[in-house]
Amino acid sequence: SQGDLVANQKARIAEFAKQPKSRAHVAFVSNGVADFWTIAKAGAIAAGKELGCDVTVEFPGGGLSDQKRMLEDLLIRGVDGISVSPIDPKNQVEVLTLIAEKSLLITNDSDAPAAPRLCYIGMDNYIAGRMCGELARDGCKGGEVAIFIGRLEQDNAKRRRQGFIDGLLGRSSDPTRYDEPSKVISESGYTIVGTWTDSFDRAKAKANIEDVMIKHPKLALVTGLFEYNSTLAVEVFKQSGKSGKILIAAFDEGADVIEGIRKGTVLGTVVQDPYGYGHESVKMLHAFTKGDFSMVPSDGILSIPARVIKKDNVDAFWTDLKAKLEAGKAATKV
Amino acid sequence: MPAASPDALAANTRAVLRVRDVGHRYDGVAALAGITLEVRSGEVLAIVGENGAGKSTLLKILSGVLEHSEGELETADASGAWSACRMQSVRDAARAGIALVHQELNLSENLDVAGCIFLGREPSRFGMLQLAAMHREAKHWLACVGLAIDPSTLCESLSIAQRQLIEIAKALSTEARVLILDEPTSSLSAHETARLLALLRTLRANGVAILFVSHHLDEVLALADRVVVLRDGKQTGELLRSACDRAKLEQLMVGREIVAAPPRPQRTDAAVRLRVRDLVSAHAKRQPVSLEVRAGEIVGLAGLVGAGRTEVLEAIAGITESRGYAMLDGKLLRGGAAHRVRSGVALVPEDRARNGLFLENSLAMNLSLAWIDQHRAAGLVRTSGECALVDRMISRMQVRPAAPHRRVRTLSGGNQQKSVIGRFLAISPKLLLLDEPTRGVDVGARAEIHAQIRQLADTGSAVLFASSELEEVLLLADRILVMHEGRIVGEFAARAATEIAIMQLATGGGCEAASMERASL
Amino acid sequence: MKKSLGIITLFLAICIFTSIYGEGFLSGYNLMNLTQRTALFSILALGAGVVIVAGGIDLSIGSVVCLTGIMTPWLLVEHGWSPWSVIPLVLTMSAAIGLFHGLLITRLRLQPFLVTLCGLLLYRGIARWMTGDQSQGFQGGFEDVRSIALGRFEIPFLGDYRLPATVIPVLVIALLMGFCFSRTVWGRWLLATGRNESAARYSGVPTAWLTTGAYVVCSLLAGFGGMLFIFDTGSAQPSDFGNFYELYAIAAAVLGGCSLRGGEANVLGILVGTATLLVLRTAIILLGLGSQLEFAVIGGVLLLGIATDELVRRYSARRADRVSRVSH
Amino acid sequence: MKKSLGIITLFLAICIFTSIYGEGFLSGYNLMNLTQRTALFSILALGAGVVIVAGGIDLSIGSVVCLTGIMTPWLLVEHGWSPWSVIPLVLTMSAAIGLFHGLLITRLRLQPFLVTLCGLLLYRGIARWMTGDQSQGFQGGFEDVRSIALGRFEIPFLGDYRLPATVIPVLVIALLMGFCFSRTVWGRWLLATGRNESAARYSGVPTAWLTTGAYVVCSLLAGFGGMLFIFDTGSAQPSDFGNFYELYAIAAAVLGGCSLRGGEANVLGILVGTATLLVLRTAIILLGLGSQLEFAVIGGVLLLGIATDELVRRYSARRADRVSRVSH
Ligand SMILES: Nc1ncnc2c1ncn2[C@@H]1O[C@H](COP(=O)(O)OP(=O)(O)OP(=O)(O)O)[C@@H](O)[C@H]1O
Ligand SMILES: Nc1ncnc2c1ncn2[C@@H]1O[C@H](COP(=O)(O)OP(=O)(O)OP(=O)(O)O)[C@@H](O)[C@H]1O
Ligand SMILES: [Mg+2]
Ligand SMILES: [Mg+2]
Repeated sequence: SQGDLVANQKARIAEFAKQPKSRAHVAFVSNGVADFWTIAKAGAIAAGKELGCDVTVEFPGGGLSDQKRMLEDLLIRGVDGISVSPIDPKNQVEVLTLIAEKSLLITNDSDAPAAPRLCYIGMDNYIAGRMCGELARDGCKGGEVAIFIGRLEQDNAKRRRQGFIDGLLGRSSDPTRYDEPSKVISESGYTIVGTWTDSFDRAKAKANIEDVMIKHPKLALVTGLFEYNSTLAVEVFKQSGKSGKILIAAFDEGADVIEGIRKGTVLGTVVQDPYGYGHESVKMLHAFTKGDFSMVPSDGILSIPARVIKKDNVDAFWTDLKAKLEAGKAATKV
Repeated sequence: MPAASPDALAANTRAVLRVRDVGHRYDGVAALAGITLEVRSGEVLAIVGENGAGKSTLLKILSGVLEHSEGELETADASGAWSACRMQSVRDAARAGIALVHQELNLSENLDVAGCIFLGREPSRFGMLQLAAMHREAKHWLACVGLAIDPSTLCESLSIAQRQLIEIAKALSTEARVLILDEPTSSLSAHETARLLALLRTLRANGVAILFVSHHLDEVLALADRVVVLRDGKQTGELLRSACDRAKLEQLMVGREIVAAPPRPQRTDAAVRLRVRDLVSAHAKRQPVSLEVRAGEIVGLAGLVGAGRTEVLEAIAGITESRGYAMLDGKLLRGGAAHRVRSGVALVPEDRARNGLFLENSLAMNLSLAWIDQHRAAGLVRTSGECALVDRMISRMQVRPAAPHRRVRTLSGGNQQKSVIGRFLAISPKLLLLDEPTRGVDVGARAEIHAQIRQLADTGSAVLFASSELEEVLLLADRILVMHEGRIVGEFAARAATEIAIMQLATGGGCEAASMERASL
Repeated sequence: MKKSLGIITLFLAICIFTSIYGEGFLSGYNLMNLTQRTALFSILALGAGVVIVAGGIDLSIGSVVCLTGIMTPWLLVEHGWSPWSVIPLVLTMSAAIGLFHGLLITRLRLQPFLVTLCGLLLYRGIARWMTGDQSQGFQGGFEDVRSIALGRFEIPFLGDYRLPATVIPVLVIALLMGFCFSRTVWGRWLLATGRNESAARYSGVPTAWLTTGAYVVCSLLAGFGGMLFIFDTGSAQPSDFGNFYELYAIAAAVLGGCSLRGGEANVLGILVGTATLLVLRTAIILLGLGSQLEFAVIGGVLLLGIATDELVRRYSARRADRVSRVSH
Repeated sequence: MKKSLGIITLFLAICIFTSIYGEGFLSGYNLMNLTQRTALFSILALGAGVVIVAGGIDLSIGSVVCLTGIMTPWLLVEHGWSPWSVIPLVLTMSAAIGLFHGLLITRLRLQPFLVTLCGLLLYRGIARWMTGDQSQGFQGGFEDVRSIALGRFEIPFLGDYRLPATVIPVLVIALLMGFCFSRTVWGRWLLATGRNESAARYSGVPTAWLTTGAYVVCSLLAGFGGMLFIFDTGSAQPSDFGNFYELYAIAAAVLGGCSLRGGEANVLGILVGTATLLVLRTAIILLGLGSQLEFAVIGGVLLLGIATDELVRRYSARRADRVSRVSH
C-alpha cells in the first residue's frame, strides 16, 4: 500500500498540472532546534520568496512526540506539501503515511525509505561521517580518539558515528555495521576510547570533554559530531592549553571551529548544506503544486553532498554562508 | 441506662481503665513517671497540675497518640474482666472505647463540619459515604454542644471557639466509654462552658467515664468526683471532691497559695493613647466600633464566642484591612501589621499554633523575634543582648523547662502560650493587644502574667485584651467593655462590674438568664 | 463547577480565539487530535492530582512514562513477549514504583520532592541503560494492541470527527476519581490527610497507607499513560520520551484547582487544565506563530490567565461584600 | 556543621571511591574542573536555597540562566554593546524578573509553583524568539570579560591545580548569606517567614517584602550564574541552555538540608550538596561507566545516600535514648 500511496500522491500532482495552485503553502519541519536548522530555514524562506509561495518552518523542541504533534497540526492547516526530517524513520511510518494521505511528503536530512515519501533531499550521514573519519585519518596517524555527540538515538547520529569510525579505521564501506558505544575499539593504530553523549546540555558536554581528558591523558584526537560538540572541544582545549596538541576533526560550521581551522588547531570540518535542504525542499514542493515532478531523480534521492572545509577553502565558504544567512534573516523580517 | 441520682452514683461506678506505673520519656527525658490510677465509669476524674506537669502526656498515652515507654495499661471489658492492652494508635484506643479532645486544635479544615466530626468513622456502606445520615447525626451532636451552624459549613471559616466545640462534638459522637478532655474550656466563654459542664454531667449519669483537665479550678471543683494532682510528671495527690477546696488544690499544684493582686488605682486623668472610631473589619459585615484606651489603662473586652472581639483587635493591629480609623497618641495607624508593630502596637494572637508560634524553632528564637528588630544595630542582631533577653524573658514568664534551645513544639501548651506573650512583652509596646492571653496557663503562672501586664501598664502603655473568662476580665481590667454581635453594648468600671451584669449585656438577654447560668456552674 | 470557572473561561477564550484567527481549528480532524492528546495527558495529570491532593508531589511521572513507554515495545519487539504478559508486567512495575516511593516517604519520612527527583533520574537512567540508548518502536507491527490508543469510534453526524478510544479509560478514571473524592470514605480520608496529616492521624485515619496509595495510583496512571503514549506515537527515544511531562501534569492539576498545599481536589478542573495546555500548543501552530514562540506564548497566556482569574475572583468577592452590606 | 554531616559523608564517600577506582580523580586539572563547575552551579543552588528557605520554590532558574546566558553574547557580539552596559543591564533584568515573581506571589497570592512554571516557559521562549533559535557565542572574542569565569589563580605547591576565579564570588555570596541568616535581622525574618508566614506577620515581620526579596535574590543569582555559565562555555543554544538546571539547583539545596517546607537554611550544606551532584557526574566518566548510566547512577546513589542518612540518624537517636535511660 506504500506504493499505492506514492502513486496516489503522484496522481494528485498530475491533477495540479491541469489546475495549478495559485499560491502554494508548504512546510518544512526539522528534527530539533539547532543552528543547522536556522540555516535551513533561511534557505526555505529564501526559496519561498523567490517562488512566491507561503512557507511555514517548524522546529520541534521536544523529540518524537513533539514532532508528531506538529505534523498533525500542520495537516490541519491544510499545507500542500511537507518536507520533514524524521527523528526515528523506522518507527514513524504511520505519521509519515498520514502526511502522504493528506498532503505531499518529502524527507530531508534523514531518509525514511519505508515511508511513502516522494523524494529524499540530503546526504548520506554515513558518507559524511566517513568524510570526517578520513579527515581525521589524514591529520592524525594513530593514537587515542574520543567521540562526542549530543545523543545517539537519532538515526543520522548513529550513521554519522559509524561512518566516522569506519573512515578513521580505514574499513570497507558498510552502513549497517554497528559498534557498541561503550566498547573500546583498537584497530590499525587507532584506539577509539569511547563515545560520550550529553542530551544537548552544553555544560555537561563541556564537562564530558574535560573529564575524558583526565581519564585518557594520551588523547591524540577528538571529534565532535554535532556542531556544539566541536565548538566546545575548541573551547576546552583553548582553556586548558591543549590547542594544537589534541587534534579536532569537526562537524558543521560553528564560528569557533571556523576560527580554529584558520588558526590550524582544527584539522577541518565536514559541512552539510542545510541551506540547500531548505531551499530545494521548498522548490520541489512548490514544483509539485504546479504539477511538475521533474525535480525528483529516478532513484528518489536528491543528493546534496557534504563538503570538507579545510584551511584552503575556509574563507570562501564562510563569506558565502554569512551572505546567505543575512539574506534569510532579511526575508524572515519582511 | 437510666439516669442515676447522686447517691446511687457510687454504686453505679465501676473501674474501666487502669493505669499502673506508667511513665513516658521524650528523647530520653522523663516527662511522666510512676502514674497509677483508675478510671471509673459514671465518674469525672479531674487531672490538675502546673504547666508542663505532664497532664497532656498522660492523656495522650491513654488515647493512643503516644505509646508509653514504662508501665502498663489495662482495660475492663463489659463483663468486668481485665486485660492488659497496648495502645499503639488512635484506632486501638477507639476500639477500646476511648476518645480524646486534644489540647491543641486538630481539624482537617478543608472538610465541612460534618466531615470533621466523623473523620475516620464516617457512616458508610462498602466504603460509600452516607452523607444524609452523616449530616443528620452531625446536627444532633452540634446541638448537644450548643453550636447552631449548618453541618455543611467549611471548618476553615469558623472561629477558634467554634472549632473547639466541634472537637468536643467529635469526641462525643464516638459515644466512647471513656471520654478524655484536655482543657476543653480554655477558649470557651462562660456560656458555652456552663453548657459543656451540664452535658458532661449527663454523660456521667449515663455511665461514661470522664477524664477532665482544666486550669480553671472552679470548673474542676464544680464537676469532678475525684481529683488527681500532677507535679513534675509525678502524682502528688489523689483527692475525693469532698476532701478538696481551691486553696488545697493550689497548694498541691503550685506548692504555695496564690494571693490576689491588690486592685490598681483607676486612671481617668491620663492622656488617651488609643482612639478607635467607627472601625469595621473589611472581611466581616459588622457594625462600626469605637473605643478609647488611656495610657496606663488596662481595658478588657468581654463577650460570648463570636461576639467580634478578635475582629476588633485584629483590625487595630493591622492584621485585617478595615475601614474607619485607629489612632495611637494622636497619630493615625496605617499600613499592615509589620508597620504597626514598629509604631508600637503588638497583638498576642488567639490561635497560638497558627498565628503565634514557630513550632519547629527554638524557644529563644520565638522569644526574641520581635525584639531583635527593635534593638538591631545596622541590621545586625545584637547576639549578646539577645541571649540576655531570652534568659530574662524565660524567668519573667516562668517558661518551663528553662531551656532556650528547645523546640517550642516540645513545650507543654501553657508554656507555649507564655512564650508567645513573652515575645511581645519583650518589646514593651505602647499599645498591647491580647486575645485570650492566658489560654491554657496554670493558676500560678496566670497571676504572674497578670502582674507582668500590670507592670507594663504602669510604665504608661495602654493594654486592651479580650478574654472569654469573666473571672480574668474582672481580675485584670481597669475598665470593661462588653461586646455583643459585633457591637460594644456596655461599659463598666472594674469596681462596679459584676459577672451577672456583664453576662446580661453579653448575651443581649435578661438578667435571669445570665444568673441562672452562673448558678448552674 | 464554580471552582473551575476561571480555567473553563480561559479554555473557552483560547478555543474561540483560535477558531476565529487560526486555520481549521474546528475541523473534525483537529478536534479528534485534541481529544486524543488531552486524553493521554489527562491520565498523567489525574495521577499527579491524586498525589497533590495527598499533600505530596511526584516529579518522576515523566520518567515512569519513559520507562514504561520504552519497555513496552522493547519487550514486545526486541524480546518477542506476548502482549498478555507485557501489559500486566509493565503496569505492575509502575505500581511497584509508586509503592516504593510511598514507603520511602511514609516509613523513612524522606521528602517527596527528593525521593521522586531521584526517581526522575533513576527510571530514565534505567530505560537508557536497558536499551543502550536505542530508540524503541513497534516497527509497524502490533496493530491490534496499539488500537487501545489508536482505535476510533465513528460518531454519526459529526463529520470526520471520530472519538478516540483513549477517551474511555480517561472518563472511567476521572468519574471514579470524582466519585471517590466526593462520595467514598477513602476520598475523604485522602483529602483530610492532604490538608492536615496529624489531625487525620489523630482521627484514626491510616494516613501512611493513604499517602502510599496516592503514590501507587499516580505511578500506576503514569505507567498506563506511558503505555498509551507509546501506542500512540509508535516509537520513543529513552533520552527524551516523557521529558518534562511531570511539569505538564502538575501544571495541569494545579491550574485545574488543586493547591499544592494539599487537600483540594477538582477532577473536572484537572481535565480542563490539561486541555487548556494542549489547545494552547496547537493554537500556536494553527495561528502560524512559529515554534520559537511556543514557550513564550504558553507561559505568557497561562500567567495572564491565572492572574486574571485571581483578580476577577477578588473583584467579585468585594462586590458581593458590598451588595450584602447594602442589603443589610 | 552537624546538620550537614550526612551530605558531607556522602560527598567524601563518593570522592574516596572515585579516587581509588577511577583514573585521575585527584589530578590538579580534575580538581580544578570540579571546583569550577561546583562554583557555577552553587550560585544557582544558593539562589534556590534562599527561595526555599522563604517557603517558596523557583522553577524558572534554568530559564533565567538561558535568557541571561543568551542575551550576554547576543548584546555583546550581535549588537556590539560594551560589556559595561551589558553586564549591569542583564543583572538588572534578572532582578526585575525576580521582583515580578515576588509581586505576583505576594500581592496577587498566586501559587509560586505556577508563577515560576510560567516563567520557565516564558523566559526560554523569549530567548528563543529574540535570537530566532540561533545559538549565540563569543566567537573567540571578549577574553577580558570572560576571564571573570575563566580566570585562574596560581597556587604554590599545588601542582597543576589553579584556583578558578569564579570561586571568589561564590565564597563571597555564601559567606554573606551565612552571615545574613545567622546574624542579621533580615535573615532571621526570612527564616521566620518560611516557617510560619502568618506568625511572622503577627510579630511585625514585613513578610511580603521578604518573600519578594527572596525571589529577587534567587533570580539575580540565576542571572549572574547564567552569565558565568556562558562565559565559561563560550556559546549556547536557546532551546537547551540551562534545561533542568532548576531541578539540579533545588536538588542541591534540598540535599544540603533546606527543607521544602521552608525555614531551614544551611549554606555549607548547599555547597556540599552541589559538589556531590557534580562529583557524581564526573565519577561516572572517570569510572568508565558510560553516559547511558549517568542518570541511573546519580538517582540511585542519591536515593541510597538520603535513605542511609535518615536511617543512621534514627539509629543514633535511638541509641542516645537507650544510653540516657541506662545512665538514669
Ligand atoms: N514532643 C515533646 N518532646 C519533648 N518533650 C515534650 C514533648 N511534649 C511535651 N514535652 C515535655 O513534657 C512535659 C510535660 O508536658 P505536657 O504537655 O504533658 O504538660 P501539661 O501538663 O499538659 O502542661 P499544660 O498545662 O501547659 O498543657 C513538659 O516538660 C514538656 O516540655
Ligand atoms: N478567619 C475567619 N474567616 C471567616 N469568618 C471568621 C473567621 N474568624 C472568625 N470568623 C467569624 O467571625 C465571627 C466573629 O469571630 P471573632 O473571632 O471575631 O469573635 P470573638 O468575639 O473573638 O469570639 P471568639 O474568639 O470567642 O470566638 C464569628 O462568628 C466567626 O464565625
Ligand atoms: Mg497540656
Ligand atoms: Mg476571639
